[in-house]
Amino acid sequence: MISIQTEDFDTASEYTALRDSGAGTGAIATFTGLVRDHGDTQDVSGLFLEHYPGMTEQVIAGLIEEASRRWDVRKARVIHRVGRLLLREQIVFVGVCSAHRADAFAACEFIMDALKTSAPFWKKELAEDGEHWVEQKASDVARGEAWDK
Amino acid sequence: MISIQTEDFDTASEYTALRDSGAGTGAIATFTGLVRDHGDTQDVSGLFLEHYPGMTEQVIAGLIEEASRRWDVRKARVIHRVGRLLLREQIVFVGVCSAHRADAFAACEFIMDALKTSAPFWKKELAEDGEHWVEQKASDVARGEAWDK
Amino acid sequence: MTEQTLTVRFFARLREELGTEQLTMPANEEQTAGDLLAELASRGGPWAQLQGSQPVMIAINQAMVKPAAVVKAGDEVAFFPPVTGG
Amino acid sequence: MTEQTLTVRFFARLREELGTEQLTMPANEEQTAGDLLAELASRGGPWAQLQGSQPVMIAINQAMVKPAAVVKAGDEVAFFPPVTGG
Repeated sequence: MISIQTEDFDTASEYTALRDSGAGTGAIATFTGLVRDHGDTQDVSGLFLEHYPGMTEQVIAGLIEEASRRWDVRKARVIHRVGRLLLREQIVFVGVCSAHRADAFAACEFIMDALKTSAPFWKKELAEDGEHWVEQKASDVARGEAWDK
Repeated sequence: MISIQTEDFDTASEYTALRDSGAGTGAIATFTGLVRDHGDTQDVSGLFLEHYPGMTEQVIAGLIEEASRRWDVRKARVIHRVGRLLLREQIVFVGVCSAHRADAFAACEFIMDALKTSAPFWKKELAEDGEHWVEQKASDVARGEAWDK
Repeated sequence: MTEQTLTVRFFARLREELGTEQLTMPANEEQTAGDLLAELASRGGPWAQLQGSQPVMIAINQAMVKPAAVVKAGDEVAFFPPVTGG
Repeated sequence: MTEQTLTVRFFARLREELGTEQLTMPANEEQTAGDLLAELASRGGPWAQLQGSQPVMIAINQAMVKPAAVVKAGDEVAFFPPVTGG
């Protein structure tokens, strides 16, 4: 299940839903991304997140499908916030429930890495001296490509 | 922080504590292991977990230290239950809070993998036809060793 | 005869710098996304950056494509900077 | 002269099959964990498995060691099957 939303999310209820994934569940891996309180520049007070409605959901659904082909995935959940976010707020949640821990870890990390390079979200940092768009990191591109090997 | 306990644990409060790790926190990775409802044999009704008190805590503290040398780890939390556990109950929780997602994932998975091959816990499956000790899996040994490369 | 058109959308930094969120363009035969990009860049001013040093990503009907991908009448074509979510 | 001893502990399947959780043994000079294991195995019966085909893991004072590790008076030596937690 995929949610793109301006509201915050509750990881506790997400975990409960993942855990209730029927027979054979043995492993739940989750990842939560937060707005770090010092970004690429100083004096950042928050972020603004823009996305491409419709395409975002399609891309993430494709990533979950690919993860499910490559690993045992009983349930996967992705939440990504958009709009204005303050420092330390939650941005993104990826949770995967699997029979085995290796699959849970791999699928969760794959979805998160691939999301960073293929899902149409853009971050703008809001600072005292104005706003500026965040540039894509080469390390993120490299991590995304590593899964193709 | 490390807890070895017979009681169940609440991942929600663990997540809240991890999230409250001070400045620079950007990524939280968690893993929860559950008792799968079909184990190595059929008709398993639950597990009994034995451990070596004292040594267990020392080994896990060493794993957290090693993870903290290898990756950015702001906070790490390990909970492992012992005693009698029913099917679908939570067994183990590993949570890592970091500045960056790659570090959070790596440290969390490393601690979990290494725990499986070096922390003195032993599982016994409780079945209708009696009890039997679980054998160590070659795949777990291989995963543990892979981190040394 | 109905005029054949396609929709072009811009996001993030491009949307802001071009001052344009969406526009409608005539759809030509055998036109690629790269051709569209060149046509828009030829408007000059901020539009020139569409063929500048900064990479521009392209989606047709909400799926990522290369510049060689063919665009047809009715398509939704989007141009945007490399993504930075998560 | 105080007798020099060491504590030996068993866990999990070994604890059950040997019917022994803990015992006290005399500490000899220049003795290794492997020597202790051989001495215990020589008791025969279920004890023979300590040198059988199943691997036995060893800890001295709660740290994992190889059979060649030296044990001294006062040490806590533990023997147990490969671990299966998590």
